[in-house]
Amino acid sequence: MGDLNVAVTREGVLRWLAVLAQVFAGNREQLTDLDRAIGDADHGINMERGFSAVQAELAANPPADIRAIFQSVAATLIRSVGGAAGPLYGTFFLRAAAACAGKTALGAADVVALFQAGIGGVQQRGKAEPGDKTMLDALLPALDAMRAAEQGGSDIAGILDRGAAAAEAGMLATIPMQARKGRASYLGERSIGHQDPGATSSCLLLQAAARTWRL
Amino acid sequence: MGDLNVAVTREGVLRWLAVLAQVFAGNREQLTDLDRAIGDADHGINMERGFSAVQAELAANPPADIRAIFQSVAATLIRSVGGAAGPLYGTFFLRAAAACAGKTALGAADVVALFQAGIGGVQQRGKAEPGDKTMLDALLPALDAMRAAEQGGSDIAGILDRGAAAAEAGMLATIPMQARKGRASYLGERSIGHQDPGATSSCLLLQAAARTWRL
Amino acid sequence: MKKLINDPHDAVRDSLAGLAAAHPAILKVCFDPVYVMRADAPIQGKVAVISGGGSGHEPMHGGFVGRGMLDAACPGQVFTSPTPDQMEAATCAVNGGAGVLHIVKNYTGDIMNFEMAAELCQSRGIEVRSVVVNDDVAVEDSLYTAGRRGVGTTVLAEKICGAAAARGYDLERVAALGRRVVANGRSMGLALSPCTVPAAGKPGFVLGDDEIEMGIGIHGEPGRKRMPLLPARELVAQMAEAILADLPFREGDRVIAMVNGMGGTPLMELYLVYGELDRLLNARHITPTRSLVGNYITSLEMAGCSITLLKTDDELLSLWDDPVLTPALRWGI
Amino acid sequence: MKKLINDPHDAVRDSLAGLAAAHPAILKVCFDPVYVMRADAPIQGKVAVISGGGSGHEPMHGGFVGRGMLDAACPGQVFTSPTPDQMEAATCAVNGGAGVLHIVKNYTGDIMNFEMAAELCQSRGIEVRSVVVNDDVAVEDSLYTAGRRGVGTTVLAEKICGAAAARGYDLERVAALGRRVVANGRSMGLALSPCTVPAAGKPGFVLGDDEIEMGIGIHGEPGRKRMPLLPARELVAQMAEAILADLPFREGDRVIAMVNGMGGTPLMELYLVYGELDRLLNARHITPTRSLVGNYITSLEMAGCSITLLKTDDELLSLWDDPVLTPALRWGI
Ligand SMILES: Nc1ncnc2c1ncn2[C@@H]1O[C@H](COP(=O)(O)OP(=O)(O)O)[C@@H](O)[C@H]1O
Ligand SMILES: Nc1ncnc2c1ncn2[C@@H]1O[C@H](COP(=O)(O)OP(=O)(O)O)[C@@H](O)[C@H]1O
Ligand SMILES: [Mg+2]
Ligand SMILES: [Mg+2]
Ligand SMILES: [Mg+2]
Ligand SMILES: [Mg+2]
Repeated sequence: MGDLNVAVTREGVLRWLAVLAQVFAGNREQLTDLDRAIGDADHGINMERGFSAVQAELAANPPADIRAIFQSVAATLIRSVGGAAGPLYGTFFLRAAAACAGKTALGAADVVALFQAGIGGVQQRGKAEPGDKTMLDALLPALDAMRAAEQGGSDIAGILDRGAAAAEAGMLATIPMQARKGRASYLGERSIGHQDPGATSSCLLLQAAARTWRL
Repeated sequence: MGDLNVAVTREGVLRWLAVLAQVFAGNREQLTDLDRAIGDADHGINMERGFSAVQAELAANPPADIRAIFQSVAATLIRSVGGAAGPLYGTFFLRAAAACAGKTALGAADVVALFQAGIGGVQQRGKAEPGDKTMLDALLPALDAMRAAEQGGSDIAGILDRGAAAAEAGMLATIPMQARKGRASYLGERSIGHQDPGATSSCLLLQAAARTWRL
Repeated sequence: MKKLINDPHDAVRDSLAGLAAAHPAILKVCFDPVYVMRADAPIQGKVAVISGGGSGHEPMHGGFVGRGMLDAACPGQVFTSPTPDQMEAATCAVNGGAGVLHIVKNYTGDIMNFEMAAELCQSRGIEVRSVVVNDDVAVEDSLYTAGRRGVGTTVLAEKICGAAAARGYDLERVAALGRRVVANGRSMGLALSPCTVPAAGKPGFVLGDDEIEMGIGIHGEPGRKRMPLLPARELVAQMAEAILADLPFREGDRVIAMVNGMGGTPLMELYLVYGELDRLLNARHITPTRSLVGNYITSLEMAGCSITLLKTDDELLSLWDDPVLTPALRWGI
Repeated sequence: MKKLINDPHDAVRDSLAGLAAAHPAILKVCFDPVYVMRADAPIQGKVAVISGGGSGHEPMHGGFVGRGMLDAACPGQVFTSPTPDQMEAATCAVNGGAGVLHIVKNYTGDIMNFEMAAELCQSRGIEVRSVVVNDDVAVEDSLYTAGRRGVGTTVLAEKICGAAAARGYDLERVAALGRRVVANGRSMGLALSPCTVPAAGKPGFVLGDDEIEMGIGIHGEPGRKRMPLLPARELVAQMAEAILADLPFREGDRVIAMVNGMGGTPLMELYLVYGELDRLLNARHITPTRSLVGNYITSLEMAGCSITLLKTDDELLSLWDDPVLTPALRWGI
């Protein structure tokens, strides 16, 4: 199940989360602008608030293992993000935590299982379908790509790279979609032609993971 | 008391009021702009409303003589203008009416007496002094000039011409004044450098008179 | 100019028609001349309390007509004082034989129009007393000017005089009480953005992107100075200091504190301002015993706020607490 | 962006501190997590009624906490739904043993956060029922979307459910009543100007000089269409027609009619709009038996208004008339 030298460890996960805090701080305006077009202009603000709160909480109460980290992240996102993104990303990490129970490091298959659990949680919480113009339109293609990569024997870095690439394609594919879930759905046809903010933040999440484990 | 051919008659007064309605309609913006700078941006609106109401009332209930005309004008201005200008110009015409009691036409001295009564009424109602940056700074110099012209033997057209010229000079002289009465006084030193809207409407009133009887 | 109106010239009338339609149990509106009166006026034997002024300050004054507050209100054109015939008609309509109090804000136009109305009413044999509100500390007071503008204290004077009249105070006592409220009330305001008189079609003044007008009047008249926008805490401190120093208010004083919105300010900000004011007063050991936060004396859609403090005593407080039933102020009924 | 705040990040907290300072007899504010609760909660044996949502809609919901209305309100960040820990803490704090009703506006974020909170509360053994308000006719309803937004009917549902809880209705009955209000209430709004979320610093959308957004949401979400500003009479007709056709409302119906300001609209215009609405309803032989005109569910400083009509019956009307004592809605006490 992959070389343990390139496995996902507690430290790697913490690095990923630190990168995410930077990424969402740096993309605060971009995500908010996307949400201004078809939502309520807060997605970037929400994500930055959430992931900086995650940093503060992890520093204050360092969790012992990967599962505890994800539990802490979930709880922090749930109580600090609000809106649609809070419960969705919160549920993602809650399920991810469950998938990591009893593990001190994750191999390639574990990483795919982690994302599968997390993305399944998003789907269950939000009840969106592919094509509804939501974060799932980035997450589901990413999951498919990662699953295929893992089955094809890729290492973790390769899996995450493929996932990030698929997420990006999925994110771009939201542009011509008409939203059927979330706030953008109130716009009907006027939601067409805009990139979904949640798909964008999900893509950033995967790109950050790829970058973290590529190094 | 002057040639009766050039005397002020009922018809002349009605012509003057018709001209005033046009003049205040035409200067609505200018007067309002002046009032915007040091007041509340309504003087032109007030004057137009008042003098168009005067036209409507005179058409509906044509008064028999000059005195009755001025009484009608006073009552109409008082109930339609509001603000500071309503009571002031209303009192002007109320007193002017009293000065015309029993007269079917006015000679030069009557004209001066009319303005003297009217302007005295403005002074009594508003308790302003010369130099306070109010309509009185146009009206009082005009009265002085008209009195001098009459004593010098001018005819009515000449008297009104001199009055209008003095009113204009008085109006311009309000520019460097600091307001001590009315809404502009709240501005303190910031009222300096602006022409008083009421002095401007008073000047228009006299210019319209001069034009009416010059023809 | 973007406004929810039909024609600028009908805006006041159309709005009053809506006020009447919304509150038929409380008030009715008479047109020609225009005034708002209590649905059950005149009340025999009760002193009647009347106010009036230019429109555009809603809910003042029409929204304060009703049990325990005003018997009638005379709305003028937007930002233009009403005319004597309105006050005369309203005074006659609500006079219950015990005389009528006119509450007048200190603007030249209002003063003169109410003066003419009072003369007309007296000549009809109706006793009229007037209270002039001049509480705006933004304006330097001076014998050589028109004096201070009347602003927020007007709302408090109308409530307290209305309560006194409802209790059966006679005309002299209600008038004296009104003067006592004026003597103990002080206000100051600021504007973040201008407002547009419907008939004028463009803003009464212009402010830069980060500029505010400190000491603004309720008609968009310029105030003490233009200055940069500061944090709310500092703006509140500037307004409150000017007010506190003026009366002066002292340690141990109990006050009614009003944070008033100018029409375009979100309630979120008004409560934030109240929080800052409350903190400042408590630090001075001045107790805000009663509060009023909201739009009470506005300037159309202007963004900004004003603060009014009224130093109270047991009588004023108890009159304040008396029941009131008007469109804009209601409790105890 | 010009706002009366200190720091954009503290705006909600600072404002809540002011709310608490202004109304200590009615409510208190807890921080960490943030919620507003009745000063005298929990009331043993009474069903508790809770609502919550993004901030920026003041007075909703914190201004509706008090006797006869909400037991608690959970304010989120500006325009961002509150988080489950807030609702959980508030629910525990006000639970008087008879269960707790959550009144939720139909936004994906609100729904999911309240859902998570309800799960947490149930697992603590507190009975929770939820009523989802989705009354905005501007949004085409469809099984394939998030459905209609919850707007003005929320205010009416909070008042009526609060009254029912005060009367001693049990949880199922209060919840059923809430659903009946939702089933009979419809709203639509428009915007003349946008609003700016403090933390975002710039307007959520841009409108041309003569352009309005018909069918605007309360977060500045775009509505049905951009269109030119028309006379108020025509705008009211468009909104009212959409509302009336939807339920549909019929000749002989009695309604509670709310004309709500979006935060930056002068009361003068809101009453004018009410006048037009009243005229239109009367022409259709629909009776506006009760009215509410003012800022009740706002979008920061947005200019514009919304209309809400609730078809009533004797029970709803009598619950509406029951006493209420909150910062923003008060009568009978
Ligand atoms: N039901 C849903 N399932 C999955 N994702 C959703 C759903 N509803 C909304 N989203 C995502 O949430 C994003 C918006 O998040 P955010 O702006 O933080 O919340 P809000 O819409 O409450 O302001 C959307 O761009 C979309 O990707
Ligand atoms: N006390 C006064 N005596 C004479 N004229 C005055 C007095 N107060 C104000 N005015 C005049 O009235 C003018 C303003 O009139 P207007 O704008 O119609 O009334 P308002 O100030 O009530 O809006 C001022 O420009 C000034 O000339
Ligand atoms: Mg959003
Ligand atoms: Mg003026
Ligand atoms: Mg005026
Ligand atoms: Mg949001």
